[in-house]
Amino acid sequence: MKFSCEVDVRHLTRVEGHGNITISIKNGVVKKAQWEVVETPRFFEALLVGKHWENAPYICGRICGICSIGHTLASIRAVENAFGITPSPQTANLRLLLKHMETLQSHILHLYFLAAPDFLGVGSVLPLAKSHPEVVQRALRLKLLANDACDIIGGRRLHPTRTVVGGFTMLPEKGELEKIRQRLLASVPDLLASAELFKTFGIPDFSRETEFVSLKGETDYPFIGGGLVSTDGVLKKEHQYRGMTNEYCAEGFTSKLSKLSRASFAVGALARLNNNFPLLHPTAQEVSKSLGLVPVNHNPYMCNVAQLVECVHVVFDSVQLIDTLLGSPWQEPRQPVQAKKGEGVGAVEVPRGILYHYYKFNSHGKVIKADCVIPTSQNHANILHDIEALASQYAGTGKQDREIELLAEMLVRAYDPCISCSVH
Amino acid sequence: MIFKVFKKQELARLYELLAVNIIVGPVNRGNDRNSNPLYDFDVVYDFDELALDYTQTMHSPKRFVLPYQETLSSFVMTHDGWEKHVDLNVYKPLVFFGMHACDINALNKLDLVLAQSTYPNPYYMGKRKNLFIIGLDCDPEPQCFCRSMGTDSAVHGFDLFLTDLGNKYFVEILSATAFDLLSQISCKDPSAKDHALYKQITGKKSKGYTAAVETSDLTKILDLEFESKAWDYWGDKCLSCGTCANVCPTCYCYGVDEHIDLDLKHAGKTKSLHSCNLIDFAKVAGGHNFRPTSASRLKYRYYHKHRGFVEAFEEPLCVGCGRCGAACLADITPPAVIASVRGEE
Amino acid sequence: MQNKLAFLDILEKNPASRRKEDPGSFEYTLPAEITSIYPLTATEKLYQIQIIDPIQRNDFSFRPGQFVMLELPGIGEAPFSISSSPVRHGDLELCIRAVGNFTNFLDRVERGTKVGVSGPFGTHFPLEKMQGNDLLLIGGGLGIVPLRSPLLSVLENRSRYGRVDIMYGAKSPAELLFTYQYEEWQRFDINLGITVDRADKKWQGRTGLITELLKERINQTVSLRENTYAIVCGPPVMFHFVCKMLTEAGLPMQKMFVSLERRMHCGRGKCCRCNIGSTYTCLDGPVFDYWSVMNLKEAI
Amino acid sequence: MSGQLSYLGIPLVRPKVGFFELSSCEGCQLQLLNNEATLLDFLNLVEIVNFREGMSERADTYDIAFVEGSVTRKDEITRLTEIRKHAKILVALGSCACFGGVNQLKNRFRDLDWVKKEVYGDFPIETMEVHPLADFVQVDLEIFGCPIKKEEVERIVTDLVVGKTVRHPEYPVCMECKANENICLFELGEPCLGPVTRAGCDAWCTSNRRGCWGCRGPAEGANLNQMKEIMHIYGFSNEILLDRLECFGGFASFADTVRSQNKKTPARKKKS
Repeated sequence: MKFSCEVDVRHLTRVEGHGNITISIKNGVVKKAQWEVVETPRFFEALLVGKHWENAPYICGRICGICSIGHTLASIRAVENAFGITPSPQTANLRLLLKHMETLQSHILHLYFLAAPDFLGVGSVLPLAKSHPEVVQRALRLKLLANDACDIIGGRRLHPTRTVVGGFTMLPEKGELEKIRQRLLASVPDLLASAELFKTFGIPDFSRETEFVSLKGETDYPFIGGGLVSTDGVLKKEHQYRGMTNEYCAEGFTSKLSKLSRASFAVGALARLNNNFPLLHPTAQEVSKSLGLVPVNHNPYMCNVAQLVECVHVVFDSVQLIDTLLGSPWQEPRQPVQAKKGEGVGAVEVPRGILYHYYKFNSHGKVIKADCVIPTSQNHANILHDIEALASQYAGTGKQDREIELLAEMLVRAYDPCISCSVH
Repeated sequence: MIFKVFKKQELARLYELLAVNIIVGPVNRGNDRNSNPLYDFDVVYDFDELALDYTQTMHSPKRFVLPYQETLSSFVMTHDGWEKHVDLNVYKPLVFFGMHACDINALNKLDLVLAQSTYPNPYYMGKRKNLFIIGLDCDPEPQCFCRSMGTDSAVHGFDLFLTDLGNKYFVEILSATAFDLLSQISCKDPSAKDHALYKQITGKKSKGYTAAVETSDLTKILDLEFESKAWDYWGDKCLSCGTCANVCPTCYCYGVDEHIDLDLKHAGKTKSLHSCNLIDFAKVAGGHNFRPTSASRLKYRYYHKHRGFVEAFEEPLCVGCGRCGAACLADITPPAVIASVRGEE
Repeated sequence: MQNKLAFLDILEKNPASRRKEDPGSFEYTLPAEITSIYPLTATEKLYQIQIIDPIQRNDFSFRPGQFVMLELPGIGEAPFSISSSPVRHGDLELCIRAVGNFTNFLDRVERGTKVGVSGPFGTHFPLEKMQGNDLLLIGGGLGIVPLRSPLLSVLENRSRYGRVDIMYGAKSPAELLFTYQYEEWQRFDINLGITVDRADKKWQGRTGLITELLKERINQTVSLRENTYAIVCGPPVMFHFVCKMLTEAGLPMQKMFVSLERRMHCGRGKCCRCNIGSTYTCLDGPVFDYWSVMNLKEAI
Repeated sequence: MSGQLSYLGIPLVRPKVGFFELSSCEGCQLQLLNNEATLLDFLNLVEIVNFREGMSERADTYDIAFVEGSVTRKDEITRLTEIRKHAKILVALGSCACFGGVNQLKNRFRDLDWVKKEVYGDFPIETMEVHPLADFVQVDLEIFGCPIKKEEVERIVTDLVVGKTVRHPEYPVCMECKANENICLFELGEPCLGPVTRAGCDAWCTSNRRGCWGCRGPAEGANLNQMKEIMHIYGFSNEILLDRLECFGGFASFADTVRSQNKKTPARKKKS
């Protein structure tokens, strides 16, 4: 039996950004189990200071290359809340649709390109193109649909061009929306096939009791704005986000960390699902149950499954949103913006969890203080504690270094961390 | 020439008769920052979409005969070489509903060089020959200097030309197809009163111009003033952005780009309309640039349009629509440039 | 449906009927093959390009001074002066320097590569008019390339011309083109003067500017006014000086011919890249008499 | 993946390609995965040997290194120098790598300590003034844009593989914007850097009615003085102009000039 283990992963692959995993087990005792974030900070919160309000969404969208739509929408919401602007129903629906398509795109990217290679025993999606062409084609099909939809609604799949404070610079062609609707309906078999694929994957058996934080849905599964909730029973308003995140700095992390009722908490697809399961589309609920995911689930690896369930949900919800949008004539795309002194928070559920942007403006509409709390930074402490627990669970089980390394890597990947985003 | 008149409401019927074809016409594109309406040409699907009382469109109608980008040919690699495929990209006739005289004359000018010269351009000719043009009279706008260019009325290059006489249209008919078409709507020969009204309206139009270009001896003056400081003045302003050429109804110069597909099995050749104001327009393969300064390029533009083309075809390559000046963010307008080169300021 | 407009297919798509005025000639290229590649210097190669179809090859006729467009799919299309004799028809020789995108790629291809040829395009040197006269063929650098076709044509009909002088200058001996043919040319009673700007160790010929060669030639004659024609090819700065000197020596401007270089895209007077005022280098040139060049702003 | 590549009879080497990122959002790399329709052809054309965001395998030599992001910390200089050593061709991928990108906005503050304190309080954190790659290593090719345009990357990679000269448009965005028959944003009352920004994006933003912010840097011979004049004529303040000019770093030196004329905002620290 093997009772010692050394795992040292520098710049973990198939994640966004730079992070290291270190595990050291000596004679069955965990000496060290670490998750480090070494990403270079870019200081977005400082960059904005002194800038005119219209810069905020434009610059802050560039915090992240994967969830740039989410950042842009959170930023816009923060500005609109500060100025007392309520988006029109048309704008709200289009934004949610755009958000859904980002969720779909990001989840599919994560599930197939970043996570699936582990379950299929390969290093990347490249060999899968040859060994499992139908799987890769399916992934590309779903991703293309989501990306095309983002182009049509937001102007661009990455760093969207049409999304502005007050609404949109331009509206999509109705015919194009209709085409997206048809493609969404046609994608359901692909999603169900994805579910079948994931049933064949051996999700590691690991569990650690965790506090899950997300937006709280009232009538709909929540994505943009609303109340904040935790599985430990904490309830707060959107503007009280600081009380929900309690950011602090720590050694080994260029990202900030968060905590709430316990030493750490988790955000993301699993957290959203754990908190809002009944609000999922019925088909999504069925898929979830069929994959063994019912709330409250404390296995972080199940985040992958939660993402898949959300894909099903957003596809069905998007069809409904398009029906609503097509059901009435286009209104003005954009409402006038009057800058004023004040502060505002925008909370948006991006693929990796709840994202907050906060700005304070002077009377000229210039940023005097900015704060962005990124889901991955909220997850970092939880990832760290999960790795510690994982190391303890497997210390002395005789597993090879490589097996433990893979389990640790898969654990981090399950959170789909967006590290450069978390450092920003 | 055959003239007719018909009541205004007949125009919608004329439209319906032609609606089996693709119809292009002026449409409203919203308002500018001063709440003035903006117009452009586009494919229309309903008579009510047509904005026939349009003021000048932002872009010229040339893209329907001379697209900004056009695939000239494609290539397929074979086991022993390659094959070339040429598609002229012309499949269907197009009805142009409501073209002003300047734009009709612009097509006539393009014909001179693209259709009636050595090596006619078949991509252009195919589209041009398959146009059915209904012209429409207009009122002079502040930027219009078509009268100076002799293009304020169109004498050929259309099928029908409509002049608004208030409650009816006065129609010039130039083609048998147009004549046949008019026989299907309620149409009359013009009365003496109609003639008088027509003359009164066209006469009034000719007095409405505020912009003008003095063209007498212009070819010689441009030669004499080749080293004029005026070119440097305008060159300093010029953004070398190509906007003037892109909105111009008569600019036709282009560049060619070749691309190879990612599979290395296919390739293609695309033509894009360019502008002689672009910085690398006169750069040759070795890197030498024959016109490195914006002033030299701007000057060349005026040379080509108002001297070179006149020498070759006895008319300028300009219809005085004024779009270039209206679109130029640096406010460079032909009347101002030519006046300053002539030393009239 | 009677109002559906008839589609007018104005185009004859039959490539066999290819004539100058045939619209189909636009974008139509003759399939050809590179049959040999012969390196001349470090940067120039002589390409033998043969139109594949024998009938098309034989039908291909050009006049010295004209150019063809070569096409390689996905790489581009570029104009090249024909360097071979017109009697060889569509079995062309092109001397090409690897200097831009197209020529750099051409530099890498092997014998047997298929290319597209279109043309011939442009104006030519009026050799018929020159018959019975003395000729000055003056070339600087790559200027020898457009000069070679008229030269070969003159050699083939040597008896029809009077005294023939070739003056050719290059930067260095290593850059001299067609060195293997100088002896052959001289056999035809030709005065061949070659000069380089900078000699190397082996060089035994002249050094100095081509204008010095020309000065000597001019000094041998009382006047060039009566029975002399000149063809001058080379960089603009060179033919500017040469033509000035010739003018001063009495040679009328309309008896001097130059070949101009401009960026050509279409070769058919449509893209405007080579346009100078009203003049298209590809249609009205590349061969101009010096009088026309004098009247072109920015030509030199 | 498949056999030997060739084009027109010329055998071609399938280049070993590595993707690397310094300080950035990693969006430009993601754009490559966003090539759903052509991804498989792309993967056939090159051999990806290093792509941390997408694969676990790594190799140490590569023909082409695509480097995204700007240099904002000392260890990145070391990494970049190392990448340069192993790469035949080093490509600066995106505006951060070419000009510093949005990251370089922090250079406009005189005080780096203030910047650190604003975000991290008293927690010690390392950072430095933001630089584009070319400040430290030789950059063979720049691919502009925030984000890059995937079609452009595909074209450039194909050209590199085939051995064609890679050319960027020298003219400004206006050219492509007009060719899309857009309404000029100035007409609609929106500021736009289209007249001076290098084209090649096919007027990506302006076709979506979003004014250009100059992410691709200046066009060749851009007439910046006239740009300033235009902004004033259309009633936009120097600050609005400056917001755009300084956003991605491509116009840094002109932004300096405007800033020095516009005393309200903090002046950029002079480069030593």
